[in-house]
Amino acid sequence: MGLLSWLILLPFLTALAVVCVPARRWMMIRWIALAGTGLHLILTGIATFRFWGLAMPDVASMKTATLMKLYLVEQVPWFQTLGIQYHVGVDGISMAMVILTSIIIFTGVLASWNVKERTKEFFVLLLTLVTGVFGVFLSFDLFLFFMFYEVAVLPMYLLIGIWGTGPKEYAAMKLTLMLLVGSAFILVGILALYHASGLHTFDLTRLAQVSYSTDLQYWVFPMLFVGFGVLGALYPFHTWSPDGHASAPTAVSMLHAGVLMKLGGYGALRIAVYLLPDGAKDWGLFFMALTTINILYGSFGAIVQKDLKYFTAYSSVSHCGFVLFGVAALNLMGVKGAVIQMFSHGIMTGLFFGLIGMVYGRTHTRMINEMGGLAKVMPWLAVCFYVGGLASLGLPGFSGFVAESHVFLGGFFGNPWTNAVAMKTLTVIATLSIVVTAVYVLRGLARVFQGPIENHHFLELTDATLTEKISTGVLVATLAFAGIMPWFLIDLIESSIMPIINRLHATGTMVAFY
Amino acid sequence: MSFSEIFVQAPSAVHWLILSSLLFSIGIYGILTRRNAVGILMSTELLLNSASLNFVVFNKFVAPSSVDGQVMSLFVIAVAAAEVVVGMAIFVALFKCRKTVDVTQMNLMRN
Amino acid sequence: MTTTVLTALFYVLAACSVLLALAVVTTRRILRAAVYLMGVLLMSAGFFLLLGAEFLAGVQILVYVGGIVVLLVFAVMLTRSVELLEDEPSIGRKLLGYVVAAGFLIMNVALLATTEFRVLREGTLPAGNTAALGRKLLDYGPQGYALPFEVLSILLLTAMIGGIVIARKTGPVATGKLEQPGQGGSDRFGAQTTTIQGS
Amino acid sequence: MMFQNLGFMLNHTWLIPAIPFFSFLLVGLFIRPRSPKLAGIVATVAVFAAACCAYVLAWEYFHLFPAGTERHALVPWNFEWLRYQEHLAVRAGVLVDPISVLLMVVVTTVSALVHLYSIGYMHGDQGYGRYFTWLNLFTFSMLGLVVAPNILQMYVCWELVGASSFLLIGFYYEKPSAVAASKKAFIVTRFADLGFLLGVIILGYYGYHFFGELSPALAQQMGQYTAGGVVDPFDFAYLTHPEVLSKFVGLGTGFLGVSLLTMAMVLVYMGAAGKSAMFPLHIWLPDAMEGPTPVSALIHAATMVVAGVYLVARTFLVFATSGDALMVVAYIGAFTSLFAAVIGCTQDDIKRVLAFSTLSQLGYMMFALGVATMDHPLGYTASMFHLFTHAFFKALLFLGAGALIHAVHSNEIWDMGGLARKMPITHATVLIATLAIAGIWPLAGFFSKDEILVSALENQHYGIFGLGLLVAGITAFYMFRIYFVSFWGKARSKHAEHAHEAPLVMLIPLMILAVLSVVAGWVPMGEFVSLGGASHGAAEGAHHGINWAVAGPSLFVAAIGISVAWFLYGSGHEERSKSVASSLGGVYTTIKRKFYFDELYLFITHKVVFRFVAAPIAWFDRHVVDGGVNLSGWITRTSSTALSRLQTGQVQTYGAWFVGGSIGALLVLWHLMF
Repeated sequence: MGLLSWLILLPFLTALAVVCVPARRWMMIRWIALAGTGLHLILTGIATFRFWGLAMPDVASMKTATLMKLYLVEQVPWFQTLGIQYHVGVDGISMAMVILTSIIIFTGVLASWNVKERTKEFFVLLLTLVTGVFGVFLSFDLFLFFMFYEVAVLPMYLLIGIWGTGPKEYAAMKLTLMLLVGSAFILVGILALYHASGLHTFDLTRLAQVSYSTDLQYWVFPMLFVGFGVLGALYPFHTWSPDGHASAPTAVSMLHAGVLMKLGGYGALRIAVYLLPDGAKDWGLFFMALTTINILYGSFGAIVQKDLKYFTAYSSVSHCGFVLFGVAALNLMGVKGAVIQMFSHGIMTGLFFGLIGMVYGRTHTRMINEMGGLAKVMPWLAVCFYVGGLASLGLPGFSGFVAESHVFLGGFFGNPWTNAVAMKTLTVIATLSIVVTAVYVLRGLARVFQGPIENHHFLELTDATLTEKISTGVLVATLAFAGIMPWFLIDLIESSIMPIINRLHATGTMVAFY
Repeated sequence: MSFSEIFVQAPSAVHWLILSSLLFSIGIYGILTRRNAVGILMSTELLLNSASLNFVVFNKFVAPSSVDGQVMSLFVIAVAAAEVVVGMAIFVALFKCRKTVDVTQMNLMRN
Repeated sequence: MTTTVLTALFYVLAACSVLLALAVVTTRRILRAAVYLMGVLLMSAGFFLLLGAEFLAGVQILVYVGGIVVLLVFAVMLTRSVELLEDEPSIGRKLLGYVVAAGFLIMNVALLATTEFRVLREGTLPAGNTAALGRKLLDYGPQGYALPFEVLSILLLTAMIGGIVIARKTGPVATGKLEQPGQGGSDRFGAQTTTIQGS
Repeated sequence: MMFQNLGFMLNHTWLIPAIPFFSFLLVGLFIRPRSPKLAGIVATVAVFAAACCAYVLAWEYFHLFPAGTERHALVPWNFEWLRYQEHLAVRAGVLVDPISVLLMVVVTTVSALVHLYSIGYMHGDQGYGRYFTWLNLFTFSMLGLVVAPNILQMYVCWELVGASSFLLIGFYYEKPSAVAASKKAFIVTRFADLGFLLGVIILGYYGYHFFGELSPALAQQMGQYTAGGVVDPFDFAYLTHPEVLSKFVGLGTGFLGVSLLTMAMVLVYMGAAGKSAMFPLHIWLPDAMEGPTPVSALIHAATMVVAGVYLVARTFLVFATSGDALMVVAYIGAFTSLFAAVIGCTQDDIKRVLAFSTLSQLGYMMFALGVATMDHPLGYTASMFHLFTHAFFKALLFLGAGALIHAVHSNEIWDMGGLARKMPITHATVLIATLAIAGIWPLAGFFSKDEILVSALENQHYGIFGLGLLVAGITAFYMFRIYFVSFWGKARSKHAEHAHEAPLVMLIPLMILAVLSVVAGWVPMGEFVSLGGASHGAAEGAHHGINWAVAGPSLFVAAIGISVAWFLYGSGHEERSKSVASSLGGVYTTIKRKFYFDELYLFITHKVVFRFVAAPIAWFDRHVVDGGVNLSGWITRTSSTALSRLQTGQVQTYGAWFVGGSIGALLVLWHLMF
C-alpha cells in the first residue's frame, strides 16, 4: 500500500482506534486523535517532499502539457464491469489541499480539546469526515471521488446536529440537504461524462483525453459548476453556510469552512473546468458575475452581523467568492489565485473559527455587542484574531494578499473567450470588497477586543492555554509563511495548473486578445 | 337481438364472466365499505368465489378437453379455507387487545 | 329443451346469487351476512353443476358451506359481533366503494365485450370428469399437479397451526420468548400497542 | 558589471530595512514577553544601527555618482518574490537613487530619535514592549516602501505602513476615541488604496502587453542597473522608461474620454492622496492624533504621510507624461494646503493644530510636484527638499508638543500657558521649529518653502504661487498662535503651574532635531536630488541662491502672520481673539468644525452604507435568498403533509387506491394494446 493510501486511511484507522477505546476514557481518546492527526501531519510532510522531488524535474515540460500529470499513483481495478477503479494520485493542487487539511485537522483536534459531551463519537465522526476529505483530494476516479465526497458531507449532519449550538437541527438539516442537492447535480454531471465519453471508465485522466461535444459541455458544465458551487458557497446557494457555521461546534466549523468549502472550488476546477473547457468558456462570464455578487454581498452582509460566527461565515462567503471568481476567470493568474485563496482562506477561517470557539468558551457569548475590551484579558487571542483579520482583508505579508492580487490581476487580464470590458468591469467591482472587508473586519474586531471592558465578569477571564496557543500559533505561522514566502506555494501548484489552462487554449475558437 | 332472445340463448362465456365480474365488484364494494373485519373476510370470500367460478368457466369455454381450471378452482377453495383460518385467528387476537374488530379504528400506521 | 331449462336456471341462479351477494355486503347484522354468504356459495355450487363440474360443486358445498362459513360464524361469535349492529359506513367511504366497484365492473364488462374467447383446446371430456380431476391432481408428470397439491396441504397445516398460535390466549412458549413470565398474551399485545401509540 | 565595485553598504542596502524587521521579530516574539525594558533598548539600538547604515549608504552613493554626473537608480539586490506569470512578477529588492537615499536618511534619523524619545515618553506604560514592537514594524515597512524598486512592492509596504499606523493609532486600545480613530485611518486609507491597487493593475496590465512588444535589447537596457538585469512590468525602471511611456501615450483615450494613462495615474494618486491625507481624504489625519505623541511625530508628520508625496515623486515621469494627472496633483495639493491652514487657525488641541499644519505642508509638497514639468523640474527638487526639512521641524514640533503634554497632562492649548520659563529647553527647541515652519530666515523651512514658491512662479502658476504665499502667512499665524498661548501668558491649569522640564532622554532628540531644523535648509539639495540627473541637476543647482524677489514677500507675509498672532494671542490680550471669533460667528464655527467633513463622512458611512446598503443586503439574504431556500423546504413539507393525508392508516382506503390503481393500470395497458 502506497503513501497516498496511508494518507487517506490514517484518519480512518485513528477513528477505528478511537472506537476501540471505552467512552469513559476521554483523555485517551483525545490523545489518540491528536497522535493520529500529528502523525498525519508528518506523513503529509513526507509526501510533500517526495512529491516535490518527483514533480520539480517536470516543471518545464508541464508548461505546454494539456494533460495533468499525477505522482505517487496507485491504481487498482475495483468494479471492472462499470469501469470503476481505486485510483489515487497527487498533483500540486491536491498536495496543497492535503497540506491544508492536515494542518486544519491537527489544529482542529487541539481546538476541540474541551469537547466533553460524547467525546468518542465526536472524534470518530470528525476523523471519518476527514478521511472523506483526503479521499476527495487524492482520488482521480470520479466514482471514488464522488464516494469520498459523500463521506465527507454526511458526518457533518451528525456533528452539527449533536454537538452544535443554537438552532442546530435546522442548520444541520439545511446544510445537509443543500449539499446533497448539489451532489445530485454533480452525480448527474459525472454520469453524463461517463456516458458521453464512451470509454466506460470513471478515470479522470482518461476522461480528459476525450473531447466532448460543445452541446454536452454547454449543459454539463453549469451542472457541475453549480453542484460544486453549492459547497463553495456560490451565490445564491450559500445560505447553508451562515446557519451551518454558526451552529457547528468549533472544530467542525474550522474543518467545514476551512476545508470542506474548498472541495467546491477544487471540484469546479479539477472536474468542471478541466474536463469541459468549452463549457467553461461559454459560462465563464456568467459565473464571474455571480461570484462578483458573492464577493461584495458577503462582505456587505458581514458588516451588520451581530453574532461573531455569522460574521465570519459571511466573510467566508465573500472569500470563497474569490475562489470561484478566480476559477471563472479561466487564466493562469486567476486559477492560481483561486488555489492560493483556497489554501489561504482555509487557514484563515480555521483560525477564525478556532478563536471564536476559544473566546466563546470563556465569555459564553458570541454576540459582538456584548463583548468589548477583551484584548486586555486575552492578549494572545486578540493578537491572533487581529492577524486573522488583517490577513482576511488582504494585508500583504499574509497569504490573503497573494491570493487576492492574483485573482484581481487574473480577472483584469481577462481571457480570449470572454468580453474583456465586462471582465474588467467585474474585476473593478470586485476590488471594492477590499474596502468593505476592511470596514467589517475592523468594526467587528474593535467591538470585541478594543475599548473598555464593560462586563466586569470579563476581567477574570484568562488568556489562551498551551493547546490553544499551539493550535492558533501553527495557523498564524502558516498564514505568515505563505504570505512572506509565497514562492513555495506558487511553485507547488503552478505546474499543475498549466494543463488546465493549456487545455482551454487548445480547444475551441479563439477571439482576439486585448 | 331482442331482450327475450338474450334469455333464451344458452349462456356463453361472456355471460358467465359478466356474472363473475358482478360478484367480484360486489366483493370489492364489501371490502371497501364494511366496518366489521369479519364482514371484510366474507367479502373476500366473494372475490375468491368469483375467481374460482372464472376458472371453471374458462375451463369449459376455452379448453373443454382439460380439467386444469377445475384443479385451480379446487386450489382456490383450499387457499380460501387457509385464509379464513388465519384471518379468523388474527381477528380474534385483535379483538382481545382492542375489544373491537372495526377496521376504521385500526389506524396505528397513521402517525 | 334442456338448453332452455338450463339457460333459465342460469339466470335464476345468477339473479339470486347477485342479490344474495349484495345482501352480504350491505346488511348491518354480521350473522345474517354469514347466512347470505352461505346462499351465495350454494348458488356457486349450482353454477359449477351447470358448468359440468360435479366434483367441484360437491367440494364447494362441503368445504365452503360446511367448513368456511362455519369458521366465519365462529369468528363472528368470538369477536362478539353477533349482538352488534354494525355502523353504516361513512358516506365518503360508500361513495368510494361505489365508484371503485362500478369502475371495476364497467372496465371488466368493456373488456369482455371487446374480447373474443376462442376455443383453444378442442374436444370434450366425459360427463363425469371427477376421475380425470383426481388423476390430474396426483399426476407428478409435467402436466400434473402433485407438487402444488402437496404444497397446499402444507399450507393448510401451517394455517391451522398459525391460527392456533395467534388466537391462543396464553402460552408458555410465547411468554418464554419474551422473557416476561406471568404476563398474558393479551397484555403483551396491549403493551406493544401502547408502545406504538406512544412513539 | 557595475555591481562589483560598489561599496559595502550599497551592496548590502537590504540591511537597512532588514535590521528593523529582524529587530521587530526578535523584540515582538522573544524579548517583549520577558523584559519590556530591554525591548525598548533593543528596538532603539536596531533603528540607530539602521540609521548609521543609511548615512554610510548616502555617503557611498553620492560618492559613486559625484555632483555633475548622472545618478542612476541602482537595484543592487533583488529576488523574485511573487511570480504571477511569465514576465509578470514582483521582484522584491532595494532601489537606491537620490530620493530613496534621502528618504532612508530621513526615516531612519527621525525614527531613531523618536525611539529614543519614546523610551522616556512611554516610560511606565502598560504596553511599553508592544509599542516598540509596532514602532519597529513601522520602521521596517516604511523603509521597505522607500526602497521599493517596483510599484507592487511599494503597494505591499504601503499597506504595511497603513497597518502599523493603524496599530499605533489604536495603541491605547481601551480608549474608544483612539479605537475609532485607528479604524477611520485604516478604512479611509484603505479606500484610497483601492484606487492605488486599480492603478497598479492597469499599469501592470498594459505594461505586460507592451513588454511583449519590446525588443530584448531594450528590455536589457532597462534592466542594466538592476541586479540580474531583468525588469518586470511593475518595475519603476520599466514604467518610467521613455519607450514605455510613449506606448502608454499611444493607448489614447479610454473611459469617458480620459486617456488611459491619466486614468491610471489619477487612481494611483488617489492612493497617494489617501496616505498623504489630501482633500477630501484628509479626515483621518487629525483624528490619528489619538495615538501616542511620538507616533504622531514619526508616522503622521515626518514619514508615513509623506509616502504619498514620495510615490508621486517616484512616478513623476509617468505623471508628467500624463500631464492632466499632474494638474490634479497640483490643484488638490494647493487647495489642501489652504483648506488645512484655515482649519488649523481655529483648533485648540495642540496636536490637531500640528496635524492640520502637516496637512497644509503636505499640500505644499504636492503642489510643488504638481507645478514641476520636465523642462522646469525645480518643483521636484523643492518638494523633496521641503519633505526633508519638514520631517525635522515637524517631528520636533510634535516631540516638543509631546513634552508639553507630558508635563501638562492635556492636549488643550488653553490648559497650558507660561511654560516658557518652566521648560526652557523645550521652549527653545519648539521656538526654533515654529520659526522654521513659519519660513523665517535662516531656518530650514525658509529655504524649502522659498524654492517651492519659486518653482510655482517659474512655471507660470501664478494662482498657486499666490495661494502658497497666503498659506505661508496663515501658517506663521497659527503656529505662533499655539506658541504664544502655550508658552506665554499665565498658567491656565494646575498641571501647567507645576510643570517641569522633560527628562534628558526626551530632550536629547529635541535638541538634535533643533540643530537639524536649523542646518537642514543649508543643504544644497539641488546638487543631490534633481530630476533627470546631471544636466538638470547642475542647472537647477545654481538656483540654490536665494531668489529675494520671492523670499522677500514670503518673509513679509510670515512677519504679518506672526504679528497678527501676537496681536490676538500675545500674553495678556487673549480676549481679543475671542471677540474676533465671535464677530466671525457662523464662519468661525464652520471652520472650527472642520467644514463638517467628519459629519459628512459619518453620514455617508453610517446612514448610507450601513443602513441603505449593508442592512438591506443582510435582510435580503436572510429573507429573500434564505427565504427561497426555506420556501423550497416549506413546499416539500407541505406537499408531503398533504400527501400523508392519503396515508389514512385505513386499510380500506388503501384497498380503494389499490383497486383504483389497478383499474388505471389496466386502462393504460388497454390503451397501449389497442
